[in-house]
Amino acid sequence: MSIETLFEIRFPAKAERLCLVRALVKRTAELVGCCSDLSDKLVIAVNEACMNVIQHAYRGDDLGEIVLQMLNNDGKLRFRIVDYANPIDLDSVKPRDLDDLRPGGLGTHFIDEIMDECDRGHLEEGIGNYLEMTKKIS
Amino acid sequence: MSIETLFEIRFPAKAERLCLVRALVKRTAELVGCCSDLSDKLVIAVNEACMNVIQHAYRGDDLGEIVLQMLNNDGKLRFRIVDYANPIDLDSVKPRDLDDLRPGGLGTHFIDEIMDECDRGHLEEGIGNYLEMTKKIS
Amino acid sequence: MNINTLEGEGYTIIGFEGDVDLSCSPDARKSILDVLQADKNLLIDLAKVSYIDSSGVASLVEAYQTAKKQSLKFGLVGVSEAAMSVLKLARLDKVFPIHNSVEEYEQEDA
Amino acid sequence: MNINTLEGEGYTIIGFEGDVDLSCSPDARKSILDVLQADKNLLIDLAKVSYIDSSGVASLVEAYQTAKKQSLKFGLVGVSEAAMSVLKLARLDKVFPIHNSVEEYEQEDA
Ligand SMILES: Nc1ncnc2c1ncn2[C@@H]1O[C@H](COP(=O)(O)OP(=O)(O)O)[C@@H](O)[C@H]1O
Ligand SMILES: Nc1ncnc2c1ncn2[C@@H]1O[C@H](COP(=O)(O)OP(=O)(O)O)[C@@H](O)[C@H]1O
Repeated sequence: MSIETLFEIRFPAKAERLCLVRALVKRTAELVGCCSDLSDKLVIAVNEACMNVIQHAYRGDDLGEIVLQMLNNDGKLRFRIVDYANPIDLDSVKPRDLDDLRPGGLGTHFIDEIMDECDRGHLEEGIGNYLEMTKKIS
Repeated sequence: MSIETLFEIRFPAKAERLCLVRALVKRTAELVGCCSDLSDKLVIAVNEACMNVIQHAYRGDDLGEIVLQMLNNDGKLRFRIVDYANPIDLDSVKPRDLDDLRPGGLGTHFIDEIMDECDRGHLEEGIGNYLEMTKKIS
Repeated sequence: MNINTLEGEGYTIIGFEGDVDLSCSPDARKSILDVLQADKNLLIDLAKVSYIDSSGVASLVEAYQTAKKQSLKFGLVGVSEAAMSVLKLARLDKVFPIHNSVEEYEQEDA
Repeated sequence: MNINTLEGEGYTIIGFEGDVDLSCSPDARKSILDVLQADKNLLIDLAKVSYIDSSGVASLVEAYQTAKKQSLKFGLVGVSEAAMSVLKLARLDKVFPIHNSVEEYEQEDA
């Protein structure tokens, strides 16, 4: 089997739209056979990744656009999230030390915990960033 | 207020993907304030329109792609569905006479019944078709 | 979609569960035609149908017409709200015999 | 998300309902800080939370720390499965005082 596109969705970088993305990812994960618990976890990771784009890449500029692709690569789910914000400082993307209790700094930790692999980078066009997350489901 | 893009989704023209589109349209309609009954009706219309693309425009070729945009134009929801199949015979798109009871021929009737306006056409590029459906929601 | 087939006294009940859409309506159609080909009266239980599209409705129309041609009984029982709303859009709620329950069908049939 | 605030004997309960996400966590945060600024012990009811993201969790951490600083009581009650799964991911299930119910809190508190 080769790579199968499940969907690609584009939406404005607004917090209000995250619930749509969650509903879509949840339904799609179930469609490809993920159990309810795993689907919920994938939703969490994708939601946090999109939140980070809204908050840190676009810094709240809700004219920005987010593209989310969900692919099935022979039992490995792949989520590719693209933004068209200025290139981010890739080294700054890291969770807080969990023992250092303070509000914030959890999103990247959730993502790392849930996904098998994460790859971040700048788009070649000089503007924009991507995050690719994969998770083996069977 | 101007036109607000709610989302744009691309997916392969496969019957198995329709459930995702339904979940997404349902959630989005509720998000913009549609009651449950209206959301369900909008889901029916969009689902039938996508079915028709799968069955009649792509004729079952599931390598085809469908693009669905959902926009909010100041209280008027607009659904734009695009395919990249050969240009269809626009005059052939019509419901059966409801009194002539036979299997099939209901999808376009559902769409006409639910939506306020429908506009169909060919894309300018010489390949592909669009359907724009609008519904006033407030 | 799940399909449950149950033999009653003098009829067969097919129950559909979940979304009856283009991805599975061919299976729904086949299960319906199998019963009619076996010359059995047919009840279709739509109580657990969360969604039905025009291809699912087409199978119901075909069942209705095939049963009529073969002088078999055909009816729907326990139609869910989601299914009823689609039957109404298709103006079929006044065409198909609809029973609230199997018990009701048996009483009317007696 | 809906916010319900209820006054108990010596504490205030804030109940969140629905999805506590980035689109509404600032409202959740404000409701929490309002109670603590009024110098009241705080219980947060998460029984009806269908989803909570890291911004919602951040408000809980802030509440916990602010209450501690002001020597006020702070606790969670009736944490839904969805919320608990996120608290566990954040390793906060062992940090926050969690009560199954308000009754349980009152007994422990007595
Ligand atoms: N998409 C992103 N673009 C730019 N910076 C990011 C992005 N995602 C994460 N970061 C950086 O990584 C840090 C940690 O992110 P995270 O763990 O999600 O917690 P929080 O968003 O609460 O700070 C952020 O504060 C930010 O500096
Ligand atoms: N997107 C489309 N592309 C090409 N032909 C279409 C399309 N939608 C509808 N049609 C034509 O209109 C007819 C009626 O469609 P419809 O009412 O949905 O019923 P059915 O799909 O069951 O035939 C179809 O049989 C087909 O010929």
